[in-house]
Amino acid sequence: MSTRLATGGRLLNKSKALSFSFNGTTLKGFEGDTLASALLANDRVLMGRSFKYHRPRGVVASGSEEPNGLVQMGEGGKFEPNQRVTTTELFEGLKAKSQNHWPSLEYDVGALNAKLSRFMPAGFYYKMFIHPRSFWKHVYEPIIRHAAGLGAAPKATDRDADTYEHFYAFCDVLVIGGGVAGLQAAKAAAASGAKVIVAEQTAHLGGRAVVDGGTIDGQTAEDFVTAITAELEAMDNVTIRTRMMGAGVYDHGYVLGYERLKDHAPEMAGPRHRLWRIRAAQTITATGAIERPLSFAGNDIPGVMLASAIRDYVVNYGVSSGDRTVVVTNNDDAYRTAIALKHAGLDVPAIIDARPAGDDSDLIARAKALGIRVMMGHGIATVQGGKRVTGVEICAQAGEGAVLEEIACDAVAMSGGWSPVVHLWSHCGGKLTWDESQASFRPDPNRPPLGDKGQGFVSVAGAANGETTLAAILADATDCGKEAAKAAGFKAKATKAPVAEDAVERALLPVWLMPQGAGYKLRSKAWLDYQNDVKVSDVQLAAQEGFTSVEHAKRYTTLGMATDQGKLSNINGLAILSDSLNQPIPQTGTTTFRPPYTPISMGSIGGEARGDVFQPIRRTPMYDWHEANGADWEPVGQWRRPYAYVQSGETVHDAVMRETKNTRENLGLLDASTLGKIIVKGPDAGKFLDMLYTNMMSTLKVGKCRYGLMCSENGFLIDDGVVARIDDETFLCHTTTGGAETIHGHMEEWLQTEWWDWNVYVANVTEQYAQVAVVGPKARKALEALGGMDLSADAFGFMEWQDGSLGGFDVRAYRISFSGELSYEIAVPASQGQAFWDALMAVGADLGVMPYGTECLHILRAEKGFIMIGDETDGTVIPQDLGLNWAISKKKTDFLGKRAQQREHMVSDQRWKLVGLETIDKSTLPDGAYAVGEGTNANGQRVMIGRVTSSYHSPNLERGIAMGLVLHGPDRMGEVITFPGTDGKDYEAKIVSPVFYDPEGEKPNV
Amino acid sequence: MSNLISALDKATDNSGIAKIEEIGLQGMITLRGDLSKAAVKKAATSVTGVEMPTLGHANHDGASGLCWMSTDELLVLCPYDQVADTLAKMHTALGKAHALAVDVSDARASLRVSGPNAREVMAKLAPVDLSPEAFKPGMFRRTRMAQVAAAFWMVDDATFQIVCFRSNAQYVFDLLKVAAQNGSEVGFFK
Amino acid sequence: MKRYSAFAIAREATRYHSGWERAWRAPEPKTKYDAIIIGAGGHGLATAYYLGKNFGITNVAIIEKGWLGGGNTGRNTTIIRSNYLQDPSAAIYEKSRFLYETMSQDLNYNVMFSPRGVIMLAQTHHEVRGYQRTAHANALQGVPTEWINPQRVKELCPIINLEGPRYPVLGGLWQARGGTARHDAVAWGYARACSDMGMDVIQQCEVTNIRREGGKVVGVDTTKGAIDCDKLGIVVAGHSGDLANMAGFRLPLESVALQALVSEPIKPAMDVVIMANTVHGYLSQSDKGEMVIGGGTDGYNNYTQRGSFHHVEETVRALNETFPMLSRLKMLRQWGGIVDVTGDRSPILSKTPVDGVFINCGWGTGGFKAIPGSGWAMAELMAKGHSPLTDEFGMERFIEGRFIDESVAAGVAH
Amino acid sequence: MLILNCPCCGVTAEETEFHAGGEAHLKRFGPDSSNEDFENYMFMRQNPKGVHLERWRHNNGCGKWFHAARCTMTLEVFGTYSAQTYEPPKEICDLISAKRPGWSWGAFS
Repeated sequence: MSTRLATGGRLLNKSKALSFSFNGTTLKGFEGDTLASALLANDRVLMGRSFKYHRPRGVVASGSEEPNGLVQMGEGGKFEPNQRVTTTELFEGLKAKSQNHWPSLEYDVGALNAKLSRFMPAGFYYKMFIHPRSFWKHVYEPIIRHAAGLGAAPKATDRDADTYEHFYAFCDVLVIGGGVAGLQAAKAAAASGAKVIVAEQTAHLGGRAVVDGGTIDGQTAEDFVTAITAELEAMDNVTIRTRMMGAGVYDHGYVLGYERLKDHAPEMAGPRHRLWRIRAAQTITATGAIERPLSFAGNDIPGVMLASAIRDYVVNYGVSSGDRTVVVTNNDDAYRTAIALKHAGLDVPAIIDARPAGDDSDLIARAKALGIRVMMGHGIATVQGGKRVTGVEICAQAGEGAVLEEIACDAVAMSGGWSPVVHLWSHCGGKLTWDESQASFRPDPNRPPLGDKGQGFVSVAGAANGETTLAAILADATDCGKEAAKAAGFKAKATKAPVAEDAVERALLPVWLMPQGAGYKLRSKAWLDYQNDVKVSDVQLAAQEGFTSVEHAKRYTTLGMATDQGKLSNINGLAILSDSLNQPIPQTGTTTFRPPYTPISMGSIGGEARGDVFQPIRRTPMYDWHEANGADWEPVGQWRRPYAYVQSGETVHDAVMRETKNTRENLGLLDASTLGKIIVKGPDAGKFLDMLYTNMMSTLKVGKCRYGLMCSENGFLIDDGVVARIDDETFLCHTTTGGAETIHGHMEEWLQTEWWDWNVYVANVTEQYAQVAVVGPKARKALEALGGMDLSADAFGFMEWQDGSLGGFDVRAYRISFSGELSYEIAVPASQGQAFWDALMAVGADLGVMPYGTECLHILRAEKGFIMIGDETDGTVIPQDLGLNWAISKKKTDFLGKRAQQREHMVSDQRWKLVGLETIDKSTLPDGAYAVGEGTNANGQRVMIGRVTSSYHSPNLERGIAMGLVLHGPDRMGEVITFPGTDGKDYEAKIVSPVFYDPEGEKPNV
Repeated sequence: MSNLISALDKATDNSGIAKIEEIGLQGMITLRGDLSKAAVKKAATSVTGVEMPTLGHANHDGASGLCWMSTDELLVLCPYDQVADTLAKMHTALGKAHALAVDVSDARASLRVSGPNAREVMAKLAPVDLSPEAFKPGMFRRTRMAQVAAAFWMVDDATFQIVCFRSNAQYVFDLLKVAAQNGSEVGFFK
Repeated sequence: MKRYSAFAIAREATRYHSGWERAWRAPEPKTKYDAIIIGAGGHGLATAYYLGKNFGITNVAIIEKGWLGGGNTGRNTTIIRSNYLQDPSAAIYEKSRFLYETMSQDLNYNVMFSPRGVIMLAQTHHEVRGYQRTAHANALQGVPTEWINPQRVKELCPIINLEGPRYPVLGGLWQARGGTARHDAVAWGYARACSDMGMDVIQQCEVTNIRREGGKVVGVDTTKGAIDCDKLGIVVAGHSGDLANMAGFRLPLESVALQALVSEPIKPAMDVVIMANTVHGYLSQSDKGEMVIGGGTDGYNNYTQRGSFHHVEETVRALNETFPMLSRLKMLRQWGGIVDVTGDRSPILSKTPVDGVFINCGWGTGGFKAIPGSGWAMAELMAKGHSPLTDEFGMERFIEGRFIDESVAAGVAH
Repeated sequence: MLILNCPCCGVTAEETEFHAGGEAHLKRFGPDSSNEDFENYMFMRQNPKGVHLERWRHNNGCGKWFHAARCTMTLEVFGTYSAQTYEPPKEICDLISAKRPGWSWGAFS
């Protein structure tokens, strides 16, 4: 059984016991435990079920490469599935549940799949569930979906109870990995004065060396780490962050650091995760190496673990993974596990070494000296056991698996050699080279990821670079640190590599299958990908069926596509594929490494952007008043504008109708502050506006206003608004709400990139003003009540503007109308907007004043046949379609869009043109409906001859009114056309003039 | 006028790891022109009493100052109640030079973040190196804060002054509050 | 070809699966084909398949620079829908969606077409109007879609948050027969069927030159030698400009990166596909249980198959807000593809200035859903010289100013 | 996530401060131009695998447009330069020639 040992556990604080629960059972652990070590200490070897076959799964690793030990934790707004037990630090009260089983972890109905695994080889689902057709959606897929997936989904009703944030950090050298290589590289880089950040994904510095032993500068690795850490911490130019993983390396030296601030202490204040956006001149990845499993039958049974993991649990956590551990290996490193177990007083019945007999290296000799039986040239034929290991059958590695001996044991420590962690090097295009001696891919220093200047910006130190001995790792790290500092523009200081001593090891023997001649039965039980249940036989089947590209094989078998992204399985799978194809491994190549290194929370990616600050809400100066007075908000770009002001007892529609009638009959106020206002000034301002607008603006008289249209260079109408000439050289251009920034940008673009020799300056002054449209027959009365300006028709004509004073406010008043009523738009400085609004409401009280919203605005303009950008236009409409030829200057030789409007399709008489539409029965046409013509087109679609662009119920006309674009529309006045609704009804409408209200235009001119 | 209201009416928040305030109305004038021309320089310096700022910098004297906005643009700071006078003086100084000077005081909001953690709070929102060696009082930076454009400078080593669009003031204030939430010290800037 | 079935699997299980044949042959190129398709992605393979199936043209080679299905076919978010606004788009996408319905049976390959339904979410009044317009158009185009209210959205997708603080859900455009399919399987199924018709799928073979004589195509030079042909189809998303250059004409398009990501797998939480265009995020759950997420494109020309991370941030924060449970999941993997975007963001299926050369490109972010329809139409175009499905998608539309603009409805991305 | 140096304000900043504006050095064709010239100007793009001359705007900064020479295959930025020019500066062309011998862009090489 697995248990807590009386001694050992360098990371534990045994004075602080912690209570936690697993599947409802309360268990004990210590501060410093991971959930994995604590579970093992309580003999909880079975931790989950695999994805496809629901096989029993126990922890196989001790770090972030773990594919099996996944649990769900937390409750309510803190629930989270798929938490890796090996990277979860234990805390008081932790509640974990195992996943992907029913009804329980021990008795899982889904395990039936394992019995049927013969019928479920790689890609079986592509070959079946084809008939009958409807069964996929209704039968097969629901069953498959239910069986698939790992953890439960968080509840829809629970919002994430934690917060997250981002942080921008800049440094010269970023070191990812806080093992001895990372620390030494950081020291070498920092000596130059370079600003260095060290990121370590676990809570502890030192990495593997502190477990594996060896001496550095005459000290233990542990003492070396303590000393160098203190040294680095004392330096002003060095920052060390633990619990921060280098998640991804991106273009131009951008690196994501995923800092888990309180996963280990959920009750702490502050954000849960912080996503660092680090921009580093140079990044060193000192990310170490990951041990590979060996592929033998039954290598997935709980209790079969990586040799290094078993060693970690003993040394770091004082936990034995079993009383009797058989070690199986193709290299010397696993002997360290055997020795560590022996030192801990545990039994190691045998070391099964696939390498042929030969000279004993230091470690082999030490193991033998401890009395451990070493069986060279042997392998495991199969592991016995179900929910945990009970023994192993031994065979000759060279044979086909004839059992020579059975050895009872309750744990198996396996080692297939080590693979450098090259993920971060590869994320942004770093290339790999095959290292024969270690049988692994390592970074090719000649083909690094390239930065903004074409320079390599990532280098690799230590075991991640393919180094295997402590001495070489530290020497490599020292060089790497110095070189990185130099590349970042610093002068490297002479830094001596520490002198390290460790065991001299015998060469590894690549072993991709155990035994090498294993037959189908063994191969179909030899797991490559533990989580996704991909076995040696599956990869071989993929090759047999022509999925010979590594990407094909991966996708066909799902190898490496589980939540560990193939950290344990990729190289083993590649080797099997290469062997099947009779080609060397480097020719097969690797799949692409994609960020993140291990999964990172969606919450951290979103950062602060949630709730109130999910996106900016732009507010006008009168926002609070609107809010307090019943505004039903409409998002318009980032602005919020009142759609209508709903009074008690009203529906939104009621409110709109009331506002619309009142504005025509009495007095309406509209907050028009969001409309864009752009100052255009300079000797060439008139010439410039002539190019921007379809109209002639240069002839506009000072004091006057003119309605203008703007088209894109591609000819389409993009914006409209009133232009006022302020003085000889200055114009103020109004834009739509959405147009303020885009039209300002449009102007700057043309001024900077095409007509840069023209003397024009523009400034966006939209927000300088609160602007109120004072609209209705009583508008003049209201403003006169404020007093201060002569507003008579003679003194202040239609389409004029004046600066003046109203009610003590300095104002700029425009006598313009988008409603067809007598109307003034009054601009005051934004900080006086609310006061001015209040003053208008006060003087309007006796005049029937009511504020109105955007929907009323729409109806008022539609009653007048005024087009609305975004309603009558949609990016495909030119002014000519809208009967706006009067606003297109014939005199100008050029304006933006003019050439485009000369193209064949733009001058075609087949273009749909603007008309008014009236239903016969006064009902309202469905918005967006299309009118049909005769028959169908070549693709069998009904022929369409027009569409509704705006449709409203007009309370003033007491009928539905609509505008639309219709083929030959203006020539078909009085004709009735049919608009099929989506409700199954046909709507008939008569083609009429779009001006429904006050066609003579007398109202605004009083 | 007594009815002047700045974007957030001088809201403050001191509940987190830095103090956040909207500081009320600040006079601001956009000046666009050829910054090498004597008339433009004079218009800027004569009304503020500070020297022309170099690229990426701002010169200040209390509520008056000049911020380098772009190759042909300065932000002229002056007391809010002196904007009209200042503009008039600038127009006189500019004479016939081709330039644009326009009041934008009400188009903007001014916020401050202060305290020992001010740099960290800002560094959560702006993609700028805000370490003490990289960003110092006297510098001026136009950039973005989370999802909106903003500009800022340091009044002293522990205080940022931020200018954003008035309509975004509440968003920026709320952002800063989130970024300054308790327990969120980073400890990166030494 | 041995047919796939549960029975075949049972038979093979008894002999350790030793009897499975290659899904497609790995032939060396012949010296001449009636037609060559450059690009063994979904569109190229489908084109070849329908050349054979509908027109009996089977002396066809499909030439692929890398591995088949390795471009955007294997990198997208697998959404299938046809609720487009403009007639030509609705026609070809609906043809495509219709062909997806029976693809598994047609190809004897389970492509896992899952007509689980697609909702285009409306979160502004502008979007409401745009989608109602689309619903009206779809009714006349023979594309069954329906405008649904927020409560119905919630019924179909219980994990959605209708009351976003910024953009409440105002309804949606629902296409019940839209859905998803297994992207790799589509390429593999077509490749297997093409190979079975005697066509040659030639992988690891790069075209280095397009040979012309008298304004007509006569063949291509490749890394596996020269190959002659009468007709040539260029179907190489992400590399169209390069191939067009070889053939001596230019294209109105640019190549940009599009990114996607998946979460770790969880138990079924969402049965429909949701596209939220206001906040630029698309979400569905794969059969494996991963939440599959797509977002917007980068703004700059890029061939690296890597995008800028801030687009991922924008998409994820929007989806966290719309589907709050996502916040507690983790991003497992992110990746990018290169998409060709034309001047009106609609595809080009066209003859070219070179006689015998046809091009199919510019699907932007919407290519996967179009695979069978595009292949069907392209085959007809290549075989007959025109197709009603491609007539409006010709290159000449840019000179005429006759655009097919789908963004008009509600800024709809694909 | 690119970083670019704005040649107008001197700031080196990440991509989120900038807005990409497509191909640079397009010659505008107006009302008297041929259909082909206008189509070329509006729609035809070089879209090369390799050196790309392109427009950017420092929209969350000084607001100025500028040009960049960038490789679309490696994302290397050879240099940024003024938008008020009809051709890339010689030093940038020389640098590109050193790194990408034989490159060309329309009339430039």
